[in-house]
Amino acid sequence: MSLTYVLESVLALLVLGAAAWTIAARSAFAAAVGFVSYGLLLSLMWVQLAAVDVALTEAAIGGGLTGVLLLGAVATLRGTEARTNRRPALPLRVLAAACCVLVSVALAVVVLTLPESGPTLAPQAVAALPATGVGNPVTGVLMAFRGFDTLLEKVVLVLALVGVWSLAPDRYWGGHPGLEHRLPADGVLPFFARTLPPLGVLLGIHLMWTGADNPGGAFQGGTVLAAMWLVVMMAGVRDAPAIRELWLRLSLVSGPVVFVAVGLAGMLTAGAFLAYPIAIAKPLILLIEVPMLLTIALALGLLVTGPPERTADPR
Amino acid sequence: MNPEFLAAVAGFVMITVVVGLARILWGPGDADRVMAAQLLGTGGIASLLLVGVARDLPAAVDVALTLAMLAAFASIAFIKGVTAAQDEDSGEGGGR
Amino acid sequence: MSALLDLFTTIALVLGALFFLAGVVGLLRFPDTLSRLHALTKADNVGLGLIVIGLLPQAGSVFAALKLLLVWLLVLLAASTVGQMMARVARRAGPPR
Amino acid sequence: MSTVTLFGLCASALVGLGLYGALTHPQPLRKLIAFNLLGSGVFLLFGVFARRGAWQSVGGDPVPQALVITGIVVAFAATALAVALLLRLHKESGEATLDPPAPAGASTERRSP
Repeated sequence: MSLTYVLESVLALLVLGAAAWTIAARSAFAAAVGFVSYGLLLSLMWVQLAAVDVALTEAAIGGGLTGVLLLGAVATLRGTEARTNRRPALPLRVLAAACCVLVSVALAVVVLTLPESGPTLAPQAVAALPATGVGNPVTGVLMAFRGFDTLLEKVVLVLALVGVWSLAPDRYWGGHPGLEHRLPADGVLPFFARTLPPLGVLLGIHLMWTGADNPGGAFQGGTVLAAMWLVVMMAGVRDAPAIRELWLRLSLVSGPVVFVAVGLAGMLTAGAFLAYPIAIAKPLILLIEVPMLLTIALALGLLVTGPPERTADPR
Repeated sequence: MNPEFLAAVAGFVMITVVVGLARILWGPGDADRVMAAQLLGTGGIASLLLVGVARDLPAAVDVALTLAMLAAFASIAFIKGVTAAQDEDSGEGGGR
Repeated sequence: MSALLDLFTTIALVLGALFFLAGVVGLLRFPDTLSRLHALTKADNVGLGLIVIGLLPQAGSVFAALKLLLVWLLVLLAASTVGQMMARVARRAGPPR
Repeated sequence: MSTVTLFGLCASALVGLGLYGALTHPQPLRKLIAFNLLGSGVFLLFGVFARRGAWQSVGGDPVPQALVITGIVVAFAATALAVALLLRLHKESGEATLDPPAPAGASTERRSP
């Protein structure tokens, strides 16, 4: 029993503790703080599972963006919290708890009965990797072997954003999302919002670029860029753009559009939709990843800011 | 460098910081809760760096950088949420 | 030389861990929000700082070492901003509790 | 018991916890948080299965890892849409739930101060 093992047991207990706190906390604010802590601990767990790509995604989205999204909602709904407290009757709760324990036990039995090493696609992925020109198998899966999933996932992001926008009252359609943040230009927060984003943009692009051979990729990079954009908006340094802006809409769809275009070109040059000619596979993957980074950053940022709440007319 | 020692320091920092999470439970103010969460963030970053060196995972530094970036971002959002609630309570509009 | 560097790492890491411990003790034991904030910043700035400095000799390359320093720099920047804003929140929330 | 099994058990417990919260919490926002917990438990199970597929220098099967990355992003998009719906409901009705308003004093639970 090594020290590392003790460390991992402690980590598992912490994750469970943070999750239990998130469920049991009395105030929604405390639950949201708990959820952010939980996301952070979970990303440590992903590092222990040797899935650093996932750890990056979880750190960026699980703790960061989801946390901020929830906090915004908690702040708005604060007034209704005390009124919305009718829990199901005790017998029903006991029944629900019993069912949940049953689900957990069933999953635990599955985990315990599985052999120590399972079937894997890792050899196939590694064997086929040289053809893609990238060195990180996860990026290879995302961008080449299962490129179709990634393409559809971009479409889901854009569709979710259209869904959020469609919740705007008619008079605000095409306007600026979210509330206006007005702050004195020389305060602490605007200073922070001018200092951090250059570093953050650097990190976002670094994550995208290094994703070809090391853990990282367009998702993780895009999320960091989205977070930096949100800092700038929250500090009132720049207002959120009106959603009717043409540049915004074009940039939003640029990721899926370039992906589909490359995919269609693959039908002519490599014989199948989303197939890349081997000689130029890596440049093609980069060509897709750059607009993808833009789409992810914009879509994630705008998903957090929410539907338009102000008209697009100049103030 | 002995990886066991690095892992031990990582574990120690993690456990200390988690004890500090009791402040999320106790409060009393929202500021105290945010502080505990921020401490957890810093402790998590520290142990991630340690584990990265101990297990020879250079990419762990990238995770730590991302965590640092996003933790800063989340703390700002926490505080904006708290100040908004304060403004509502005290009836002041806008401002910080 | 490498034994000397390892000794340096050991000392810095132990000191850093102690600062984390001190910060948490302060966070739990200090009577009001503002002094708790004071304790927290010690763990944030000095604790992480010592751990980063301790890990520098083990980083392997100059680039990796620079990234380690960047992590610290980021946390410093965030902690100082958040510390300011948190103190403001605590002050507006009323007299020290 | 190996690390992988330990994390697998942790993931199973997370699924149960999240499910319980999603079933019993009265506030939709809290249900949403609980649902996210449930989802991350499922993702973690994927990670555990991926880790079992470690091969030579590759720390785990890359296919489930890539699926989880896609899953996390999609889960975020769904959460954002749900939060937007909830906030719109609040704007329209002033309430954060579809339940009929509680009759005075009917609540069995202690109200938060």
